Amino acid sequence: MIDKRVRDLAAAVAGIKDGATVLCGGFGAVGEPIALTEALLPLGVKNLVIVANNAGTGEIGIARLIKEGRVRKVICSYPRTTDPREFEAAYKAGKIELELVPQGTLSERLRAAGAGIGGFYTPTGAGTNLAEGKETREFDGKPYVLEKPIRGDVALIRALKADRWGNLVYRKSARNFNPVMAMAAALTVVEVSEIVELGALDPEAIVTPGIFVDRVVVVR
Amino acid sequence: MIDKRVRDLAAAVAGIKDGATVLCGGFGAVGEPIALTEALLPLGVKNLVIVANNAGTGEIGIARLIKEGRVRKVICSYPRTTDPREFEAAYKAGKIELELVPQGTLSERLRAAGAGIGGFYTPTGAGTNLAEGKETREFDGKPYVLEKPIRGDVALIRALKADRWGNLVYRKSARNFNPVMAMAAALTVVEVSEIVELGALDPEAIVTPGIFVDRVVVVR
Amino acid sequence: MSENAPKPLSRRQMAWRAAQDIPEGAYVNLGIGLPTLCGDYIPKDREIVFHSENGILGMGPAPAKGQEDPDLINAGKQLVTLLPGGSYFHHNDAFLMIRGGHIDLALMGALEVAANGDLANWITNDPHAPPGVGGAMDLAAGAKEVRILLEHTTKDGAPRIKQTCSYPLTAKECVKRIYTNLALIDVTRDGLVVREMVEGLDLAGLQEVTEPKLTLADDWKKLTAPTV
Amino acid sequence: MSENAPKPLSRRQMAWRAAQDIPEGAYVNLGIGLPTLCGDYIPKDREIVFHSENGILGMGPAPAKGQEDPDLINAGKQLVTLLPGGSYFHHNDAFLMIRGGHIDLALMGALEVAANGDLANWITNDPHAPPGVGGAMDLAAGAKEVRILLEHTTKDGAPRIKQTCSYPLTAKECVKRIYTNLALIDVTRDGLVVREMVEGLDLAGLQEVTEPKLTLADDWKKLTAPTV
Repeated sequence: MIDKRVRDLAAAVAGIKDGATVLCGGFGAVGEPIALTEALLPLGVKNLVIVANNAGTGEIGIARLIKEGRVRKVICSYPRTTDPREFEAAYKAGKIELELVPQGTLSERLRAAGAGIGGFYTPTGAGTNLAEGKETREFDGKPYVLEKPIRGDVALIRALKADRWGNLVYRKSARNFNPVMAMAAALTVVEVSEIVELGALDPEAIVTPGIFVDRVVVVR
Repeated sequence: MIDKRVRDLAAAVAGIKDGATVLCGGFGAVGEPIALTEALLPLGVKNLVIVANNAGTGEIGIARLIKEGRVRKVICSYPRTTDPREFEAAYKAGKIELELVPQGTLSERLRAAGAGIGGFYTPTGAGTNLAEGKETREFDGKPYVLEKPIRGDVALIRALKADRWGNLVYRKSARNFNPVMAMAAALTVVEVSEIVELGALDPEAIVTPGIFVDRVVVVR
Repeated sequence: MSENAPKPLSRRQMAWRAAQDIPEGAYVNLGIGLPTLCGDYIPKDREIVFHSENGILGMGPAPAKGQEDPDLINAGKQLVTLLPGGSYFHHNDAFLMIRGGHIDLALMGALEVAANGDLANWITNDPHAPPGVGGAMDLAAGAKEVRILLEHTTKDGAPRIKQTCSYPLTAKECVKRIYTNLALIDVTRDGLVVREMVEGLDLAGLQEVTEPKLTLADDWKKLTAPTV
Repeated sequence: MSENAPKPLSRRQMAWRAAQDIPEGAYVNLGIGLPTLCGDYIPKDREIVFHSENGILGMGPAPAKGQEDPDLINAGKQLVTLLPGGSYFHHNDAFLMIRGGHIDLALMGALEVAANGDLANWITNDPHAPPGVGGAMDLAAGAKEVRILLEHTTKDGAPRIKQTCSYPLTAKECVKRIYTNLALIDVTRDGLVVREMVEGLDLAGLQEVTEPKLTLADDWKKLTAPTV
């Protein structure tokens, strides 16, 4: 029987290693897998590369990992955090690297990893600082920048409901980066409010089919 | 008031011109917009470029356009048709061009048009006849083929339900190419079984948001 | 500036003015800050679909008290609502809409705009703060039309409409229209064309606080807005 | 062939044999024709998720009479059903799953397989028929593992497992395992390794109908299948 449910947070994050590239869903704190992210602390992992839209909010989730010195690098579109500014403090102290990626390019690079695309040309960023060092090429007279996939060793995702096959639905704007990150990692771990019976989710309305999901844990 | 509903098939296809690139949804006859496709006949347009997974089924839809000599070229993944083989007959007679594209590449080229991607590298087809004349490039030691967007002048789509904003839901495997084609054309026209009140479609389960849709017509 | 002291628009009046130009049925993305205020001033008879890059179409106004939903926020992370006909989707589709040219209009704030429509709105040259770009480059490069709202000058009176941007660019040649507290200016192939100016300002006065050469449209009007 | 005439598997027996190797919990795409039959022979205690490139996961068997739904077909355009836990999605996501390496196993038919795992299964050299590729190239290039079911020889007795494919390729070096009516052969870095052969066949006999050099695995077994 296919059963992706795991007992607790420790089982959910088991096996994640030092230096892992960790995709963290959410837009600000909405849809952020805070419990899973903080479960990396007792696991003891360090030198993490965090891929997320933001670099943590307040003192929780990614911000806490940064505060505890577990993060080597952040790949994100907008690292300005609300107080206390854990990322900014670490950044100014030269203790953390930043790769700044436009939000749509971040999303598309993650999708490329999930979709088996080796690279793609986007108009975003052409002629700007963020295209420096990247190949630029014209198609139909318009400049495009070559961007590469961002693949995670693990994706930490928050959803509303799951079933034992790992099918997921989300809630309102808490969907955000979660579905595309679920596709883009070798191991996808999901925290959900509720697990429902197989067949209870409408097959027309499943947003993330279970094929992208490895482990599901309930976090109330 | 935004109202994308049109009265009849003639209004739905009005303005489509000779030589247009027409994206036609469907996989075989399932989800094929047969009424819209056949509405091109009384419009009198010719020299059409049809983009579809197949090159028509039986004597209806695309097959009928081919039989009537309206199609200059087909871009598809699988043009073998069931009897009567309208495409095969035209092809053998040298009356129609064929651009054969692997099914996933077809879908991805359409998405690229919809997503503003100038080109992308796919592993599909590398080292085969279908990559001849295309740039091939290695990423991480694996060969990829550069593929370009396919943009439609018009997309003809079939869905289950729509509202006046053009939001769409589909039915089972009749979804297939329809959502990606809806994104990829300058004008997207949809035939649906039913139009419902604005707000009647679940916002969590809308598959094609109305932003991609221009006209909706009921075909029962 | 002319003798008869001109009366600049307030920030809310700038938003009001930009809102009047949003056409019926348009799909519109409002940038964080000043552009977001435009949503408050859409003429009542127009139906506009607001897009948010975190996965919403058909975004409505702020929720009534007691109706707040923490899972329903806009790109500025303010609580919002969903109108009937609205839909949710993931970030990748949200940016597909932007990059693919499906957004009719992006209204954005700016640090500077150049004579050729170059836009700088994502980073100052402050070495103390980490840079943040968000969705600005995607919107500037991808929307069908980009219009900018900005104070005509800095607090020190220096022009923000420049011959060439001094700050790093967000996108090249993307801006089509500029709403300031003093004027409404179009970026055209023939340079910057002034369509509207506030009462008490003449072209010479406006030119004084604008770096590139301005042309006055033959049918130019007074830039006015109600008290909002 | 050896004196003691070997008894080749029937097509349904080939499908049965391939089905026994599909592991619990695998995401599997079954090609049109012979591979589709594998779905009928999955051991009852295993839960497998079948993927169809027209936008289905969790595909079930053919519908009972009276339960047919014309909107629910597989890639071969046969009527199917959906299991509890199944889902529908669009073609682009269906091929994202394939190209992105999310499909654990693709079972496909073939015209020819080469010693290095090159696959030819999309086109003959017949100039009379228009070519059709469908999803074959995406599956061959994208699935985590590709296994092939094919008759060991053509109707004329010529080998289908070749040193180099004579037909145009579907993908290079993608095949990992071959199920034929005579043998089960793995494509390894050290060449083709025979894991199973039918009763009455020895390596020399199998080699006679196979172009590239075969090696017999130390732990090779008899290739058997029940009457199905």
